[in-house]
Amino acid sequence: MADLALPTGLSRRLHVRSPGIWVILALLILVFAVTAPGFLSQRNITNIGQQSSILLILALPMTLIILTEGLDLSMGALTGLVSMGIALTSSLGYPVPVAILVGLSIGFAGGLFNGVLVAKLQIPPFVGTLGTLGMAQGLAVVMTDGQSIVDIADAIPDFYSARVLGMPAPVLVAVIAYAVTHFLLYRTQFGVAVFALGGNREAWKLAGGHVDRCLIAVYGFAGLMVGIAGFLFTARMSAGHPTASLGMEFDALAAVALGGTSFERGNGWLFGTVLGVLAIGVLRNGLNLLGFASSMQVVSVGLLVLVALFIDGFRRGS
Amino acid sequence: MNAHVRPGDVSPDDVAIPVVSLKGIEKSFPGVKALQDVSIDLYAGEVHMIMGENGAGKSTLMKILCGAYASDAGEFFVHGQRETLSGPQDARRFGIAVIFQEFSLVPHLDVAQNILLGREPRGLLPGQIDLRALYAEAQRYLDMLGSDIDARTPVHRLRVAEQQMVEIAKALSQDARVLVLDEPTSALSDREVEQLFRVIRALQSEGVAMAYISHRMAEVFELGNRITVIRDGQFIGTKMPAETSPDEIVTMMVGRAVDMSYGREFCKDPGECVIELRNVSSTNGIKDVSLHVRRGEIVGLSGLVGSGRTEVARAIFGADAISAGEIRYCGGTYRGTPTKARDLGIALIPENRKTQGLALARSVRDNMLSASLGKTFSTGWFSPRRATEIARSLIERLRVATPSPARRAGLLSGGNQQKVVIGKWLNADSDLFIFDEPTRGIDVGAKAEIFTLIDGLVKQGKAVLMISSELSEIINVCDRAYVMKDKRVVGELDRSNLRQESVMKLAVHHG
Amino acid sequence: DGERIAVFTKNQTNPFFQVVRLGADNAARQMGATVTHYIPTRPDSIPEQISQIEDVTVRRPNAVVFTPVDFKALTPAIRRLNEAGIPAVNMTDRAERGNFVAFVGAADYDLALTTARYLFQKMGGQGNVVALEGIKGTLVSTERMRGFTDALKEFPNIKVVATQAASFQRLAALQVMENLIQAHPRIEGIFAANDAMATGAIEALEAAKRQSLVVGINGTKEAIDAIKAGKMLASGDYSAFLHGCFGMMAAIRNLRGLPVPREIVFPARVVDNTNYQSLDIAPDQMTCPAWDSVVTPGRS
Amino acid sequence: MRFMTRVAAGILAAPVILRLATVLLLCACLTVATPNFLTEMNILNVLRQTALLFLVASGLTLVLIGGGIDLSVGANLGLSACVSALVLQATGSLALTLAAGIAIGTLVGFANGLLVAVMRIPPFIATYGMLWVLLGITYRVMAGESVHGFPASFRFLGSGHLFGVPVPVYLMFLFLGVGGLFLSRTRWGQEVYAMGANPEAARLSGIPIRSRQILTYTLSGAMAGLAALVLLARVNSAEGDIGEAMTLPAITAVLIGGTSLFGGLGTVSGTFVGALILTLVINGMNLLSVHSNWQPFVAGAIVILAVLVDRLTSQRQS
Ligand SMILES: Nc1ncnc2c1ncn2[C@@H]1O[C@H](COP(=O)(O)OP(=O)(O)OP(=O)(O)O)[C@@H](O)[C@H]1O
Ligand SMILES: Nc1ncnc2c1ncn2[C@@H]1O[C@H](COP(=O)(O)OP(=O)(O)OP(=O)(O)O)[C@@H](O)[C@H]1O
Ligand SMILES: [Mg+2]
Ligand SMILES: [Mg+2]
Repeated sequence: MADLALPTGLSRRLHVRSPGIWVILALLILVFAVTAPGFLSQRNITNIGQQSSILLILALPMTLIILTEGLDLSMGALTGLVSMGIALTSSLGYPVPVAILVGLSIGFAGGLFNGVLVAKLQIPPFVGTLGTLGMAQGLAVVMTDGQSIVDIADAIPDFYSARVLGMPAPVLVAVIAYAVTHFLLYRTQFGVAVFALGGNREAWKLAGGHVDRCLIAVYGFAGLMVGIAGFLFTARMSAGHPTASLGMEFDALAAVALGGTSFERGNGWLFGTVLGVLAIGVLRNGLNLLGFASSMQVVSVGLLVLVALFIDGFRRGS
Repeated sequence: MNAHVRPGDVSPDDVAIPVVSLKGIEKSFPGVKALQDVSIDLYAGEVHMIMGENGAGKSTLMKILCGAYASDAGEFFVHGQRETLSGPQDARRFGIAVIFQEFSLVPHLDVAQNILLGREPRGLLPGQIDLRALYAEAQRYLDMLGSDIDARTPVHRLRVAEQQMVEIAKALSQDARVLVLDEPTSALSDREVEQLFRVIRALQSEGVAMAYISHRMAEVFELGNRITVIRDGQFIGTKMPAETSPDEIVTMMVGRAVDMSYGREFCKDPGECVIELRNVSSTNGIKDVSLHVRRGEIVGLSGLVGSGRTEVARAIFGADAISAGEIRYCGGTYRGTPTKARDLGIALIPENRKTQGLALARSVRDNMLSASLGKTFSTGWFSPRRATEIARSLIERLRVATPSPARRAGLLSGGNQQKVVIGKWLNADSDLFIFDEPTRGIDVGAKAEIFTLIDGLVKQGKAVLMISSELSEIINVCDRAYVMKDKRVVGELDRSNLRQESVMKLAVHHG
Repeated sequence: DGERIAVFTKNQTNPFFQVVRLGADNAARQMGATVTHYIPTRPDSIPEQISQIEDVTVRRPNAVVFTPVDFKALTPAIRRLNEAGIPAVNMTDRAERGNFVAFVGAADYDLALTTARYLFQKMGGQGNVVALEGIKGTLVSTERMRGFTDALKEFPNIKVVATQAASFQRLAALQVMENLIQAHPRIEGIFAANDAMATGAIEALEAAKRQSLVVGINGTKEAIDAIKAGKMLASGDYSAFLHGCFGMMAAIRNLRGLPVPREIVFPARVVDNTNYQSLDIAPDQMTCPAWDSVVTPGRS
Repeated sequence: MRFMTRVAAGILAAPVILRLATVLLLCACLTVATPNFLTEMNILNVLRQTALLFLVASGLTLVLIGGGIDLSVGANLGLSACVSALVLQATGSLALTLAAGIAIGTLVGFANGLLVAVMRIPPFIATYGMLWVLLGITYRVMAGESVHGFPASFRFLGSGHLFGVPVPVYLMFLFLGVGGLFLSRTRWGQEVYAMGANPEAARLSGIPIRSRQILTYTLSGAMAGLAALVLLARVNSAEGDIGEAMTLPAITAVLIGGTSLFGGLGTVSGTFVGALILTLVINGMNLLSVHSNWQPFVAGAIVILAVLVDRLTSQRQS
């Protein structure tokens, strides 16, 4: 807690926790810098940043949800629904801010729905969000019979390649998303609630905390972030697509796990998630630059996850 | 507060108005009538002891007082004013704070955040926490307790005793007018107990009303201004310490007289050596430990909390790996896993029954059989009927208060849960029993039963190693004892010099 | 030595694209170029293919042969490619926008129209049909279903009793058909938007001991075997191998300054038990035909 | 009289009975809604489709009861199917094919067990990593090709009939019995429950939890291998993505069947009913010609409803 405020806190977090991901990330960068031509070029670094931004925006709230001993399997499907909502609104001629608002609302509504399932109806998160996954995917497909929507305002795709403050706009959005999430998790009562919900829910209740309200807030926050991710996703494809984002929740989960957040007892580390996302991004990018056989790329994603967690597990064990 | 009430001077017919009172409280859980028409008053400046057997309903009553449970019937008064109590928030509003029997700490938050959980000082932005104020304030309460814990340490890194201190600081920080302590000393060693008592006395002189649940008779008489006894969910009576005796209290609790001296015939000639540790160090931190236990004797393992007694037990049982030295079991070298230890006939009754002893979601029957499945069903076929029969006979033998063997273990009271863990190992028919704090949170009646049981075990020629933080138990029960300090064995005492002073001298001052 | 060509296909699971890749490899070998294949790790993943294109613009191959996983959503990625000045040939699935040296492929609509027409004729112009759609929203599925629908208009006595999606998959088609067989006692014809679904449907029919005329599209090995065995009526030949061959040749010829037409579209052809022989060879035994034998100068 | 009411209450309270009631209700609705539902053919049909799902899900039930999860069952099934297809094609030997399928499945399951039990990687992540490793290997092995056209002797396993009943249905009932007996009537089953309910307590009771964990994953892998053979024999063709669509339905079936994600609770018969419900829903939608766009939505809603009903009824009980 109060990590970045305190040098000792900072060092404790950086060195003691989950060194696995640091090792892996450093190794990956080193190997690719030597073997892959153009890996360290500015253009390529921009690529990695842009490619990782959407995943990070999903992985951040996923970290919070996992800290509450929850899970959100619906993120990918909801991103698709948001993307369709934004594209449809825009294609109907409404201005871009309206489209964004629609997207955020859809994401938020989906998140709240998850929150209600988990908190009020007490359905285990895995099952509840699995249900939401199906429903969101179904709705997104029904909207246009599975077609993507392309006639959207140019401003949306332009945002993806725009640069603000010398940074690609999606990267900037991701950085802001991190800052906000970090603040929420480590500096507010909301963050205390997140840790307490996973660490000792009973204690939180006895301290007069609202379990339901907090859970709904966490999932609702995730929904908002899905709204943002959905917008970036639409911008990236210049189109609304109902199913292209399916499965992204698992990438987000992998990133969170890579970053050293445990699935139990509210034990986690937000910055680790950033590292996890980067590791996945760097790996895929580097292998592409090397022209690695695709089937081996598939294997390597799995190995990355296994090795990083093995290193951490090994450390924990000894 | 009430100027005419001095600490310790309260009597029921005093003119003073109780700070809080509960009247005619009823509470049922499915299948159990936990409380029936129980009333209790708490006056400013008094320490009101609540006593009763395991499962008598003490914790339930206190949970109702602090709003964690809603009562089925009954009334609640604050300063004579009738109020409703619909949740923990209400209780806080009335200045009621609790130190729970089970810890209510969040492992990955730090000490300060735990102390002020839910009441963090606000910063400028909505929901923001003023970290500076948070740490300053938390530190204040830690200082008050005379504790040297760093407010920034994550709670999961603290030792049990330290966690208990945080728990107490947390209650203190609520500036409560009523403080409920549910077995606060069961995880503390004598030194920390002393510290806690100092705090309690200070609070008492400030006029805080306290309800204090304990199974330790000594502290009941040391601290208590009044003693209320509950049996089977019913109010039995309230006594002033000066007017009663431990024996009377026990009779009230149990409904019959119980011999509390734990007097037993000490073992004169123990049999062959069952277990022997030679210069054992473990990955978990014990250093160069040598000890042995022979058939027919109860060997105590004493020391302060954190001295490494649990680690010795775990090393013997194979739960932690050994990094140096040798363990000999029945004459042969052995180094193993819990499975191997069990198969060789070693039993470990662990110190934390909820996390290490029981599967709380499973039935009493299933828990009781979990250590002896292979032995009981050697063909591999499991017979539910046979299992139920065995469980029933164990329930009877240990007098476990449960409506049926099918009841979920998590629904039993703490003491009865402990009996289930013991039952599980009785059925495994072991040769060496290691009891780690077997009487933690257990009522006097059950305690006597457990010691009778342990005595019965050694009479059958079994060997017992018993860890206890209650010196009186070590002294009254054991044939021999080792004392540990800083993860090492610092001394061995036999019956002739097994006395309070000699143990304390070794445990605290040695080296 | 030789040009470095990056080939993008949609997935590593559909045999169709494997044949396409073999065609591309074969052509590249003949012309002395080296090939790197880019295939999304998750089948048909749009974001992954976008990333792969972005990464390829860093690696800068001499040319790209490109099958978009989605005909619309890859537009910005194609723009990146164009901006980087890497010439690209569009293969198999037509991308909606973007500058390409050429398009090489077949017309899904024509193929479906011809194949469906063939089916309806063999049914004698009357009876019940079931249509099995592919993955919703893909251009391939949409175009093929459009072809099917248009063919239907020519046969007023043919009745569509069910249209179900089976996502181009065999098991899905099998289970959908098993269920549909229960609901519909008479099914004279089955139109599947690809061969995998057609063979799945055949399994269901055989298990239920029912008879129907089944057509699929693609002309894969599996369909040819079924046609040979008399279980399947016909398949629309999608000329996968030729896509690969000519996509690659077009890219290399363009780099070498040789003329390349803007469009190379293989004619729609239905394969049945009279003409399957030309396709009845293992794909790795096939060789690309000469450029001029297929592409006549001046054709566009 | 009192005895009778108690028996009746006991039966009604049994979770499996409740779920069976759901099945009957579903069937009643379908019977009314479509004349084709209650035909012998269709019932066998539903059972055959259930069988495949059940075979995968039954093994998974063990893993979940033991407190784990296996996200790699689908990929395992895919690899087993592909390898045995290649073996069959290459050797034509039925015995070798069967051995290959079961052996691959079992080996992969064993590897999962090692990752979880020995390398101490959290199961969710370990099996997710394994999923990618398996997919990569499958893609490599298949090299984008398909293998099809198997001899009738092999296809008997998937599409054959005995006394008019499909062979997979026999397998389903066989393993329904075997699985049920294993869990409730053997000491190993009891140990799996104990391990799932509290691994630390189980370990300190002398239950060798590492080997029990390995056992559950291995059995689950073996079932996936068996299911792979049945699937292969049924669809008569193998491609790289053959197992892809199996994982989530299998997990869903287990969860609808009342097995807890947190371990220690669940039955194989529950899983059977869960698989039946899922299959009935899809079958019903096909029979009613529900547009396939709506199928994910309906499936999602069913998942939520099933678990909700389950939770409400089990709450009334306690
Ligand atoms: N949440 C619950 N659900 C069902 N039964 C409960 C619950 N909590 C307590 N009980 C039952 O209520 C009775 C009283 O339990 P309680 O915890 O108040 O006992 P206690 O006096 O505190 O015992 P101990 O000294 O062992 O802590 C016991 O029979 C217990 O099994
Ligand atoms: N600093 C620590 N961080 C994490 N765990 C600890 C720490 N200190 C002790 N523990 C563990 O917490 C458990 C209980 O600690 P406790 O304070 O009772 O120590 P102990 O050595 O077991 O003492 P005792 O002599 O009372 O058995 C033990 O299993 C111990 O390994
Ligand atoms: Mg209690
Ligand atoms: Mg201890």
